[in-house]
Amino acid sequence: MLPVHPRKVVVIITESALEPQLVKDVRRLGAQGYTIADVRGGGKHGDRDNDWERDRNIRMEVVCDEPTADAIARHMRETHAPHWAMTILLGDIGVLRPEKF
Amino acid sequence: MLPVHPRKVVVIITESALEPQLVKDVRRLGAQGYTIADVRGGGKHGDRDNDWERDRNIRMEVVCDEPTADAIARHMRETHAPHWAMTILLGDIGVLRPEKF
Amino acid sequence: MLPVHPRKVVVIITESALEPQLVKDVRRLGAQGYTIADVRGGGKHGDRDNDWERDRNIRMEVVCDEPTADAIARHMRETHAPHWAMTILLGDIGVLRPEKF
Amino acid sequence: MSVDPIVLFFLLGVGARLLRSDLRLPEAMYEGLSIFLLITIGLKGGVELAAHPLGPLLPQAGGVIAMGLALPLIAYPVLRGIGRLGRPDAASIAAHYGSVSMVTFAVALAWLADRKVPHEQYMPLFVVLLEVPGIIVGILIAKLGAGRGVHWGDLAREVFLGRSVVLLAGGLVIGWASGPHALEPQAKLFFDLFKGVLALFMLEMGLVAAGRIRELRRTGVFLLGFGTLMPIVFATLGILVGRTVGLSAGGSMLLGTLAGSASYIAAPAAMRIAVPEANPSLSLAAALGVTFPFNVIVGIPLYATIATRLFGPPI
Amino acid sequence: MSVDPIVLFFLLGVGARLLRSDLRLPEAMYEGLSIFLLITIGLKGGVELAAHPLGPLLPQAGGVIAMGLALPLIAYPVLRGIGRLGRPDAASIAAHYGSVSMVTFAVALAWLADRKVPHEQYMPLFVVLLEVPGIIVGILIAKLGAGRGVHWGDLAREVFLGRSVVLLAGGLVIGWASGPHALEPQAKLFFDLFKGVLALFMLEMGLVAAGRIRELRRTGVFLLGFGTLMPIVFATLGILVGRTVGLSAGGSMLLGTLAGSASYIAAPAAMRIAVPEANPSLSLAAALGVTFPFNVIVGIPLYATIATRLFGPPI
Amino acid sequence: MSVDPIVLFFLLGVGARLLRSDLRLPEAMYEGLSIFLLITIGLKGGVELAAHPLGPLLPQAGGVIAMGLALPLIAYPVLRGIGRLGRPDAASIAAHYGSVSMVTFAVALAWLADRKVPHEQYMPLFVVLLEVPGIIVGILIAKLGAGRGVHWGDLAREVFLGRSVVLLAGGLVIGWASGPHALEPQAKLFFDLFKGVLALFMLEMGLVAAGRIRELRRTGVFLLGFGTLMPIVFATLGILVGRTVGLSAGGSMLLGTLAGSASYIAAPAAMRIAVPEANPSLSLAAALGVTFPFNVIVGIPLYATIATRLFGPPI
Ligand SMILES: Nc1ncnc2c1ncn2[C@@H]1O[C@H](COP(=O)(O)O)[C@@H](O)[C@H]1O
Ligand SMILES: Nc1ncnc2c1ncn2[C@@H]1O[C@H](COP(=O)(O)O)[C@@H](O)[C@H]1O
Ligand SMILES: Nc1ncnc2c1ncn2[C@@H]1O[C@H](COP(=O)(O)O)[C@@H](O)[C@H]1O
Ligand code: NA
Ligand code: NA
Ligand code: NA
Repeated sequence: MLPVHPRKVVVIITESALEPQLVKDVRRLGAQGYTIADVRGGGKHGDRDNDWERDRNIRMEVVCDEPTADAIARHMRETHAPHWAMTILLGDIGVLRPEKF
Repeated sequence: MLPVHPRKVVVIITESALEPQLVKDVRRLGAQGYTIADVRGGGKHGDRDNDWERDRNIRMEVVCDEPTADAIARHMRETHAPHWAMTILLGDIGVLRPEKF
Repeated sequence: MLPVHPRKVVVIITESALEPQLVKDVRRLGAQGYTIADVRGGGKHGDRDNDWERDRNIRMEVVCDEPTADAIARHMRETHAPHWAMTILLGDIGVLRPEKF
Repeated sequence: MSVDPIVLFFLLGVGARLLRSDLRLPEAMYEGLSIFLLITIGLKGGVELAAHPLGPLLPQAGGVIAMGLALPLIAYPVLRGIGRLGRPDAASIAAHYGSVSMVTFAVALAWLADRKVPHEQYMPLFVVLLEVPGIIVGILIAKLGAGRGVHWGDLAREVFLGRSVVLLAGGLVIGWASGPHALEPQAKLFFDLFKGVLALFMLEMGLVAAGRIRELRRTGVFLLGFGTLMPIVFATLGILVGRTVGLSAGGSMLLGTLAGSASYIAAPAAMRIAVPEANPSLSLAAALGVTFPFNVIVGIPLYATIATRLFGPPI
Repeated sequence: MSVDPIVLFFLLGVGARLLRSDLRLPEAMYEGLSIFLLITIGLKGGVELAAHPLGPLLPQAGGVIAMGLALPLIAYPVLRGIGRLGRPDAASIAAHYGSVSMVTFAVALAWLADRKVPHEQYMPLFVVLLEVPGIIVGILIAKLGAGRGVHWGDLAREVFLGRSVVLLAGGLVIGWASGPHALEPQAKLFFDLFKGVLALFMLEMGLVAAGRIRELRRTGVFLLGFGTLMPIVFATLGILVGRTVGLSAGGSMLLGTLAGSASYIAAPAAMRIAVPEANPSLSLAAALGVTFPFNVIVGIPLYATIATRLFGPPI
Repeated sequence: MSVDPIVLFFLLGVGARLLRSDLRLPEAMYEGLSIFLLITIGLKGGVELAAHPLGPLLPQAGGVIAMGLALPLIAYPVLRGIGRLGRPDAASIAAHYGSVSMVTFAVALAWLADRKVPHEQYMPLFVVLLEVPGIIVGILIAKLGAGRGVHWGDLAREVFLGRSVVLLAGGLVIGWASGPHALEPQAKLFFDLFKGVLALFMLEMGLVAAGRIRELRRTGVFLLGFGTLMPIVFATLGILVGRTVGLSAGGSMLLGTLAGSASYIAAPAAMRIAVPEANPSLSLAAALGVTFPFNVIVGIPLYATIATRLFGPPI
């Protein structure tokens, strides 16, 4: 068995217009990387189903250690969540190369 | 540390033609939101690699409490899985705002 | 409650040019299926933000048993990770139909 | 004689896929081209409709719809009896062959235009009329026969408001309401580029049709026979119907082509939802992997010959 | 008289969406068509600018910019006072109506061309000049009024280097630097296909505009009134400004259309970032769900009539 | 004299990216435009080939292929010796410069057409012939030199059946088999719109080329020198080869442009798979960030001058 190192994954699902800001934010808060997918969805702010360019969602995934995850989640909740359609999730994940995350 | 509330995430990977039906289903079964990504893949029903419009997959993700997750997974397995290419996954995830999920 | 069977999910985020190779690899190593999404991201190898056709990432997700997951992760780390922008993640997930994974 | 570039584009796509080239058209381009073709065919027909009194067309339209209802009823017993297919698969394939292929129609249109064969210019009206009935009959066979209910509301929206019907019918109405003069500023996009766009689209059709050929190995020889012989029978029937309702030789040949073509856009979408227990690979392998190439390469000239024989004057 | 196909394409989109058809244009196609329209409008204006000495245009440009700065200042008190909207929402809507809609302009351009009404061919210059000022004033109202700081650097990049400004202004400069002769090899794409592309784009606009109508139920009747009356007031103002700075009747009508149009591309993008506390559904429902259809169907002919009344000679 | 709009579109893209505008063309549009250009260049060449006996072209084709095999062998020692690059990187860059850039060729074609310079119309044949050999030699250098095996099967499919070879060669064959007359209905799409599409594509090229300029800072000054001087050497060589095999001045200039251009589509794709230990940023920064802009702005007129000097009659 490969040694697997536990890390946290923060998932942020929000409006695509926020993407450049999110990338800056997570880098500043210590993330060494991030992955973004284009998605659509629905929630408290209604259906965001892609039928107009400003109605798109993104799903950003950041793998990092627990303090960084905490800082990112906290920042998102306090700065952006009040004014934006946003879902913040926190999960457990394992990585092989601990120095990368 | 932020208080993190445990929830379930149901992931359904299936044919894109089923999307409108799935959205109705999960809403009816109590989900407060959902997120959908366009994906491709392969499994028991062969490769679904996007080369014809009807060969696309979607990946729907629903974060909810355990009973809702159970109801959604059960419904998918019983109603759609027999006739559709479909994968149903259940995972653990943490949320910050428990009232949202 | 539905009986849920524990499995592993291997997530590989890497350059899209590697896709055909990855599909062959995971099949050979015993995966019964896979799901791929187009994504963008940033990490050790700089930002891969989609602005040129060769700068795209994919995110492959394989649900399988632990030995298969271990074999896939090991193979990725040894064969491709040295020369490609690549992130390998290992997580826990539950499935309903154990024979499928 | 030189080969028709439209067929060559198709063959290029087939060849690229069979040789496993990484060539593929982006999906948005495929969708964009098909939107363009549907609207243009609609507009062309609509502009011509504007020049016709609608009354005399009603009997023709009635005959065409009746044919659309009849075709799946002919195909179904063949699929059950000879093909030994289960009810859902037989009904689904019958629906595909009861409906029509807009691209096959476009190729036939271009074929006639290249040879300057006269035909009723309002034929696109019949494409719209033929798209839906076959699908509905196919669903009825699958559902009622199985003693199961149908969500008629959802179904009607799926088939009558599917993309292709809306674009074709929308184009017809716009063409009819505007007339040729008002559409002149748009003609340079829609009409002048039509055949070039059709050629590009045929490249994509070649790629996807060839992708279906693999599946044929699994589905066996019956679908191969069905996918080539049924179209000939249906086309002949269509030509006779055309003659009966008073179409010209060219128009009857087009109606035959429609009858002999199989839907691979509207029908698969509707059947997948309405009859999920049918295996979508079977119907698509037949419609797209066999009948479409057959019609483009062999069928269209053949149907012209049949029409000529039946009508006398050579096309 | 036949109906303008451009309006019919729009209505086809509206109808398809209201009937809940699954018709949608792929996003890449929507983006591609809008890139095409922006560049072409820019090129057209630029080619004409090349034939004019720039000096005499400066006062006209100044008047137009001043109008752009004034419009949101007129709209804001109406939105606060009558509409009872909060500061962020009122400022955001004011910004949308202070800026302009390129597609509305394109439809007006096609409308004048169909009727062969003469107008200053360099009008696209004013589209560029009017896009930004209204947005900046809107942001200022929201921010300074709230005693909050503005990231001027980021903001300037967002509004001055937004896609539509870059493409319009880029097209203008390219058209101006190349002149009509050097652009001839490109004319068959950009100029000949313009009205066809505009028609296709209007289909998409119909789909998205209709998607906004649902939201209007929630936002109530005020936005309906605002979205139809404010444009008439602004358009009249624009026509008067046009007359004052010496434009022809046709040119003044175009300037009026610009003033009466509301931005739904540049403004939403900029306001969402700069004033996130504003509800984007409100402004988009008004600009896209009310004002855009109103202008396309009622406004453009109405503004032509107003211009005719004010100028004397009939348009 | 007015500036070439094709260059202006490129500069617009460069400027927008350097100023960090959010302008980007959707990927499907980029792919669609490049598919269009590749097919059209192929068709153009094929139509002309149909008018030529193929026999006399064989020695020309042989000379061109030999040149394609030689170019990376010239570039490699320069990259190792002067550039001090490791074997994989040097081999990869050599492959990029051994292969060709279809868009550079298209710009040169448009440049000659604007100036009405005669040239062999079947030159697209040589684009196809030159795309692959340089890549294969580059891979051989990397692999055999490193004593490592090559998956020849996979590799052959990757390079010979890559998108651009299939579309170019497919276009050639279709053009050749159809001839100009049969292609007339398609001419309004493929031939009339070619230069407009090329202009739009250059906008995208500007955006991506400018995105590569950042990377140059990291890779240092060597690639800047290599990316401008090597093309001049290669282009001169190409012109001499053209003269030797009996091409006209215009044809030799085009062959020189091909030799002096660097691949940024086929070569990166193939090298990334075949030689993954090479850093793809280096080769792409050179080919796309240096050589492509250099050729479009400076190289093409320069190569015309060189051809004129060597041939006598002015281009
Ligand atoms: N329960 C949920 N499960 C999965 N995704 C969700 C859920 N709730 C919201 N989302 C996603 O988060 C976005 C913003 O959520 P909201 O702020 O609730 O509108 C939605 O558009 C969805 O894409
Ligand atoms: N083991 C697996 N891991 C990840 N995704 C899978 C797996 N099996 C199936 N899938 C996805 O689920 C879809 C339907 O699966 P199936 O019904 O097995 O064909 C496939 O097309 C894949 O996208
Ligand atoms: N910490 C991270 N969290 C999420 N995704 C990551 C992370 N690091 C890298 N990635 C993804 O993996 C790709 C390759 O990573 P790298 O090899 O570090 O450049 C990146 O382009 C990202 O899409
Ligand atoms: Na049929
Ligand atoms: Na305005
Ligand atoms: Na070269």
